[in-house]
Amino acid sequence: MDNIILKVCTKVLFTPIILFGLYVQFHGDFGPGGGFQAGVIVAAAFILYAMVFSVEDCKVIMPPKLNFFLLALGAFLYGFVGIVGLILGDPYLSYDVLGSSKEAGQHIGILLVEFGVGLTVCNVMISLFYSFANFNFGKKNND
Amino acid sequence: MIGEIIINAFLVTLMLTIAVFIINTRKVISTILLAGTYSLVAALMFVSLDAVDVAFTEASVGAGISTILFLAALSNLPKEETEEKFNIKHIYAICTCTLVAGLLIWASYDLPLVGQLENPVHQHLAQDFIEGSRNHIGIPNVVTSILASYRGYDTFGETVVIYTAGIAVLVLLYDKVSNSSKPNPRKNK
Amino acid sequence: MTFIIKNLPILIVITPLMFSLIVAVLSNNRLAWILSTFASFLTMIFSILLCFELSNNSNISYYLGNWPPPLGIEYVIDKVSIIPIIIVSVIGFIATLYAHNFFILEIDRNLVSKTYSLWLLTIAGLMGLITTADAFNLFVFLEISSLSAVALVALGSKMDRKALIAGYNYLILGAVGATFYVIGVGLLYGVTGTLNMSDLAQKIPALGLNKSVIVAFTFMMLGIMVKAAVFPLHIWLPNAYAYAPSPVSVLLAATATKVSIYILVRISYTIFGPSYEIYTFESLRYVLLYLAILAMFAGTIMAIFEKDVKKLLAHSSVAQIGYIVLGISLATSPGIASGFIHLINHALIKAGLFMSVVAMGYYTLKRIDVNSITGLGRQVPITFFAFVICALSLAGLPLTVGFISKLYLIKAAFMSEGIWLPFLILVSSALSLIYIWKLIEGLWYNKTNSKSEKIKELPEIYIPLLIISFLNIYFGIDADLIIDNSFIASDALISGIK
Amino acid sequence: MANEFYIYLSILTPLIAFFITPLLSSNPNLRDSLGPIGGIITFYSSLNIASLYLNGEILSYTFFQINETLSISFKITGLGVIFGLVASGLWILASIYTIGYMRGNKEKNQTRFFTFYSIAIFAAICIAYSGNLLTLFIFYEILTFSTYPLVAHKQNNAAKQAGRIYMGILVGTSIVFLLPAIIIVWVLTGSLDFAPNGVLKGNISNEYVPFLLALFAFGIGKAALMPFHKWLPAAMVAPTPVSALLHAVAVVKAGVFSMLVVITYVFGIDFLTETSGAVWLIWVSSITLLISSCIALTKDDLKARLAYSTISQLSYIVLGGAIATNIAVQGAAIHIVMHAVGKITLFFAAGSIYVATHLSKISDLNGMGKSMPLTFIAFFIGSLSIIGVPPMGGSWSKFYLMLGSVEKDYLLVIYILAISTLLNVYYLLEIPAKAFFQPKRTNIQVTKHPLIVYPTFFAAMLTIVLFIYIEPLKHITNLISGNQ
Amino acid sequence: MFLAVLIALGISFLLILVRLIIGKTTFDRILAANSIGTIIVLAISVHGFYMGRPEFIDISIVYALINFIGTVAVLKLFDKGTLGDK
Amino acid sequence: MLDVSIEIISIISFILGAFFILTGSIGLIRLPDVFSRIHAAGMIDTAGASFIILGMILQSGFSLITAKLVFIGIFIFFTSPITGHVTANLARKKGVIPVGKTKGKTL
Amino acid sequence: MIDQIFGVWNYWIVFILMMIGLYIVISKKSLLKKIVGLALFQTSVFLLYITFGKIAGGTAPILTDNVNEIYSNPLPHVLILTAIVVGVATTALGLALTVRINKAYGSINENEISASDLVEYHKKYHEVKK
Amino acid sequence: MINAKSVTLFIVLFGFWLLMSGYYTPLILSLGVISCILCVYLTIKGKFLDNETLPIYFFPRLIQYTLWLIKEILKSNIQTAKVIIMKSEEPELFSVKASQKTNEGKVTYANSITLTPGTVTTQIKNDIFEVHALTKDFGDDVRSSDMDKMVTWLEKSK
Repeated sequence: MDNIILKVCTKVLFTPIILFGLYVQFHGDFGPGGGFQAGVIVAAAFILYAMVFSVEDCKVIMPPKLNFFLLALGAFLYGFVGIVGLILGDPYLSYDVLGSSKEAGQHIGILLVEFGVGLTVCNVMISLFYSFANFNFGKKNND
Repeated sequence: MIGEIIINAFLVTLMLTIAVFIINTRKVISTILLAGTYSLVAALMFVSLDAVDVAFTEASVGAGISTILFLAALSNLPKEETEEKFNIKHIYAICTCTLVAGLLIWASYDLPLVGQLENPVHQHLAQDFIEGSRNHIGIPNVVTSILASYRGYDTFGETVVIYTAGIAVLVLLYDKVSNSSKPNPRKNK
Repeated sequence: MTFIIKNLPILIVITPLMFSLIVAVLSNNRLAWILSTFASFLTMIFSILLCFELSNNSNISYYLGNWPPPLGIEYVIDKVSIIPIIIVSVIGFIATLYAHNFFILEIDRNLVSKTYSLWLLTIAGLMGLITTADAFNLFVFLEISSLSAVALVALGSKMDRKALIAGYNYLILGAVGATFYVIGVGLLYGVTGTLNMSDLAQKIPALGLNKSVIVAFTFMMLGIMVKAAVFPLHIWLPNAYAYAPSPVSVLLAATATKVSIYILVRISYTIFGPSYEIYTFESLRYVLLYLAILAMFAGTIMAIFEKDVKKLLAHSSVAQIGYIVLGISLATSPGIASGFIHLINHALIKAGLFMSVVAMGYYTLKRIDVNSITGLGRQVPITFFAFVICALSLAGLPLTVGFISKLYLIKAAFMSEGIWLPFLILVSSALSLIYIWKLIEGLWYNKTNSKSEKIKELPEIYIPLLIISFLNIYFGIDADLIIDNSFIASDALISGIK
Repeated sequence: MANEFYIYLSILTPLIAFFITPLLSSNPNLRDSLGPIGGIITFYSSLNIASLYLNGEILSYTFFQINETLSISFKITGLGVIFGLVASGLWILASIYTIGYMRGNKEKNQTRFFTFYSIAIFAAICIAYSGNLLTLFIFYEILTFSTYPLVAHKQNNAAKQAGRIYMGILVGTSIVFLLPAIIIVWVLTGSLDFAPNGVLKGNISNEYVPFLLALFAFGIGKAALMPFHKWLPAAMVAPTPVSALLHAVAVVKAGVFSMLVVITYVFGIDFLTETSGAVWLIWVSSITLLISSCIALTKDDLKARLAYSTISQLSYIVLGGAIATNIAVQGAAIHIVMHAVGKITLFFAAGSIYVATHLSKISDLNGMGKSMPLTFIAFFIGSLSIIGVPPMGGSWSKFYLMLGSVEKDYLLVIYILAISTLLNVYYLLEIPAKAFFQPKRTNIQVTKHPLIVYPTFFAAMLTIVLFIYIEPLKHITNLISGNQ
Repeated sequence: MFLAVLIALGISFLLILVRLIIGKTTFDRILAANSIGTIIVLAISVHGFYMGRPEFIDISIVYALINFIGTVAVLKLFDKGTLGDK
Repeated sequence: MLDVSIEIISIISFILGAFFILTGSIGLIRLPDVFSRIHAAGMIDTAGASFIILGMILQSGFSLITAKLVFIGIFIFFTSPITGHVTANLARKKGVIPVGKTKGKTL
Repeated sequence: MIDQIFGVWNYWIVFILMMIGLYIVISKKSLLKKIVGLALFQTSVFLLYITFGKIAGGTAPILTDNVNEIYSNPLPHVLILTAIVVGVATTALGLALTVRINKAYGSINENEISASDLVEYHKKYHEVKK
Repeated sequence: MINAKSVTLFIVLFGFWLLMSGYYTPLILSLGVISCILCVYLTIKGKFLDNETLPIYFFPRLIQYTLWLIKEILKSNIQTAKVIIMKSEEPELFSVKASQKTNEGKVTYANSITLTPGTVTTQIKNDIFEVHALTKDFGDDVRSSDMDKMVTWLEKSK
């Protein structure tokens, strides 16, 4: 969309949206919010950028390879936190052993886990947008 | 709380209206907009039912990302549905749905009334979660503590679901042409 | 080692899951395959260890996140769930071993590692479905397995565009089924306030004749029946199996519906068993019984008239699911046991059949249909041999596993329903001979095939193929293992009711 | 232990032949010699088994247990001894004959042919010595499947069609009727083992006996009871040695053998008599007997005529079982042997006619007797044996059958036997009569192969020999029906 | 008081919904959808005050955000026929 | 005293906000074409939203919520003209003809 | 009284909403519309769960210092959070398939697609027969 | 990389964070810092950290302008409401010339026009704005170019 207003405003809005997303990410303990929502908001910023400028421009900020790597990394992080608990002698996904006390352990665990969720959700959404937006539909039935 | 009831009833009816309109729209874009609105109202409903986290998610996921995905997909799809006459299949569908709805409504006579404190749902586990979140985990958002700790495995599963969807779409919409050429950043203005 | 033993119930799920996350980012296809094979091998080892572990105690319960059950999610592995666990892990391993050549051929080169990721996710999802004892967690894993399966099915679109439609239908029906299941769970949750299966089982009897519980039961069963492809809800299955990439057909045909049937049993016996046997399950049992009979005939007849071989096998799967459900719907110990026996055996049979058929497709580089298989049997003797063994096993000839299952099924049917039911079973299995014979005969004759192109078998495919055909024969001869475990499982279920 | 060695030997010999034959495909002489050698070894061990049986030793061997009540096991029974002897003995003859036939006729795919030939024999021997119904059933099916490639050997459309009928009827009946019958027996008694006086007595209420017997009778499609007889004429598209050995000896005899086994060792003769559960079977077999004889009359194709003749002769044996007296069963058992020898003679002859002249229509055979006298003399002798004329072996069995029906006062059966004998005379003796006494019509080139002619003649002689040396046979058959 | 505001918002919601449904041009629909978004943003905030837990304003922010992005997406689709580059 | 006056002001601003929103939505229905309706929508976004937010700010006292409400206000202020403009722009581009007269040279 | 009506009213509307969703899934020919229907169906199910969790006069389950506060049940919220994400995953996958189907068949109407498949089938087997 | 712009952006963002957060524990604060750094990094990576994104030089006169704008908005809102209620609209479409030099200035002007209900910028081509007004009065307001002057004044604040 070659609309100057939109472009300028998107540039202005981009960082606050992401910051807001990260805020939601890290304040999930205290209020509504958490990994999914944060992931979606951050992804929304990228999607907005990709729509107003172009997907190629957005790929400069978030290259597809990195995107894909992070996409897997988020879920892996989640699973890995569980495995750490496993190695330290508790059942899977038990956070008690992660910190000095049970409560601290739970805090660390929840933080990490939510981060993993956020990472995956965000990158999945971006990746979905990349896929859909740039799917080459060719000449056939383009009405 | 007569106010709550009014709000609730209003929103529910509103959703019903929107849903009925969704059935008959043939312009795809209107369908999508209406569906987005439906999600928005549902989210409002969630807020009024005290489910702020759900409302948050429904707003961002249901109304936001889903709509954007629909629109993104629509760029590769015909924008209008082909017309279709009322036929036997519709009657069949109506019968099925009426039957199922009847079954559910029949079941609703034995469901606990909405919002009563003595419902089994509130008696059995809820207090344990709230106390546990206050005393054992120590974070104020009970939903987060259940989500990430008590039922952390569900959430893990759900992360994997979204990962699956991501990878599946990636695989399905894989485009040789666009992936072989290196991204060439356009000049920024 | 004790660390592994202690955590076996979760390890069988997270091993494929975590590996799938690693495999996805690899760019080397062969490495991805090796890792996947390793992951499925580990899973198999863990399952077998679990099997040994289980021989000492009646069930193993595992608290995820160290939260006691009604609060947290619980994993329970008992004598019943070990059966599908073993099926999924063993077939999963064999199929993974087998998959590589096909994926390279049938899927875009750059997507192979991601495909393996989806593949492992399917296995992990199925494993999670089996092990979980939480009604909602089950839904999550249902979705993991079905979404990844849908994607895998749709990947067949490189070979045939119908795979897309098949995947779409699978997705929509599966999602509707899953939503039905969720509605059922929701209603149950509404009246009991819990999601843990054993907790539910404790709370439901106190509710008495509660309409919500009955409807919840109906909905949960309906939802799972879609996934299990019980007769009128099976319409997604033939196309999905037929147009999926070859190894996916093998995996899904051998495991996916089996696991769903296991869940069907779990729901009806573990959750509702203690209370609803009398007025819900009894009537539902007859519904299931008649559906199963219809499935037997409909599947067989569709298979007889089908030209595409993979689709033919898929139709036959519908019929075979009918047999399994029939056994389960008898609701007696021998009946359920026979259902389990056939569950195991059919997994072996169908895996073998699909393996050999898709191998033939691989050799000839085209879709295998009744016309194009003529004379193929002599050019690929080992594949043909495996095919014949599995096909005869499907028909239920003695010395194969199919015979054992049919034997026990008929016995159970005879004991609880009299002679008419065994008769119907036998008629349908005789009908199934028609399509089996059509295939064998077609493969054996060579009247029109062009001698110009020489078809070679691929040694890599031999090993899994021969393992499967060996298992088909071996368990037909030494059936004690399967029979005993099935009876133990069914007794455990039945005793749960009383 | 040493005695059980003979069971192994008799079973393993054809099996080994099965495995070795494909390996020797490059050396036809060596490959072909496997048949006679194997036959001799098997026959030798069968003879030993027979003598052990006569000495009263019960040989049995459990191959493996499937579960507590199911197993694959072997046990020597009187009927088994007879059938084993027949199958192995005639294998010697047939294998020699086959060599001649295959070479004379220049058939393709000889290796495959011999391979499946051995596995069929293996299955037949296993049926003979099987110790329970499950084992019987398994090898029954193996026999069906292993003979399929033989039937459809020519791999043309006719063969395909015939193969379908063959498989369809045999496998279909066995799965729809035989298998449930076996399972019912299993459910009722908890065991499938054979017992000298039957296992069902006391386990089943009397009114269900005819029903269960019907499941068995129609389930054993190889016994060619009407209406499930179609496969036998259809299978005649096979090369003649196949028809000779399998459809005169191994397969059909396996069918009637199974019938007899079921009647004597599962139901028990006394039990059947007591409950009159087999009366209907008498009439069904009688009708089969008459109708197939009539059909045989109308057939011009030599092999087809022989096939229908076989159907009618099989019904004699079923009839013997159905009459359910000791003597009738004895007669039926003897008829297994006699008919086998007689019919193999006829088929050998038919085969040698075909190899020599490529003629298969009876009407074309006019006057051929002079060009191939030995063959037609053999045919004549074989026919007499089938008809039951005294110097030939076949007379004994008819005699016993008559005795049995007299004992039970089934006079109608005697009439039927008489009528069918007359029909036999007509449709069998017509052929040598035409060959010897009609003028030769066309100039047909006759090429003889010694390996064909001599076995044929030898088989014919055997019918006479058996008439004389009937005693051991009688002795064994006496032991069958619980006279021990 | 808050209830009154909510009711006012509800009424205007209905009015705008009419516009959304009757449409005329798609731009009308987009406009209406956007306005509904604004209304809901306000409604959620007011509802929070009404229920006495106003600290969940974050939801409104997300709404506003999503509403904006959604509108941009629809408009872009109209402009280019796709959300991507091609 | 202060409390009461704040209360009164907030009520007034709520009333104003509600008025503007209602008027705006009526305008959305009544006005003749897209371009005119954009003005009505703009009214909802600006006056309506800001008065209601103002009312809430006054209600909430001074806390973090105030900040968030201000953010919402700013956000709406920021995005409203963008959507309005882009809609109008597109409607022009796609050839929707505005009701009323056109003065001077238009693009 | 009004509590009674409200208590069941909510359920009923939710059930009817579900069925509208289901109706769209079953009856509509457009593959895209089916997905919309599915989303509708799922959203309505979420409402059912959340309705269970509501306590009249309760408040959102985010703890405050006030000890006597009644909180609505948080468990359904967690379940639905999960379910929403699952729902969007399903939607995304469905859309991807629809897009691919449109590319392969040139239509997303069920009838047209099956018609085109039928044509293909006949072509294939007629050729074989000839 | 680290220049005045990025530091300013960081400070603005961190202020934003502090206002939002309300939890001032070391953990959350450090997370905030990291988040802000990440955001700044992304703008740098996307190469759009420029005057358009962050028109710092507007700041001195921004408050005054905003207040003026709010006054305008209020005024025109009341007028628009009047128009809607009276149903006395007579829409018109016309072009004006904008005197701003920079993109951010033009955007501010266009947005200001749109923000005041009654007038909407429909198209922009270089410095010609096409405006749609609800009535002639609104059109006259724009044509009088008060707003244009105000924005230019804001733009020239550096």
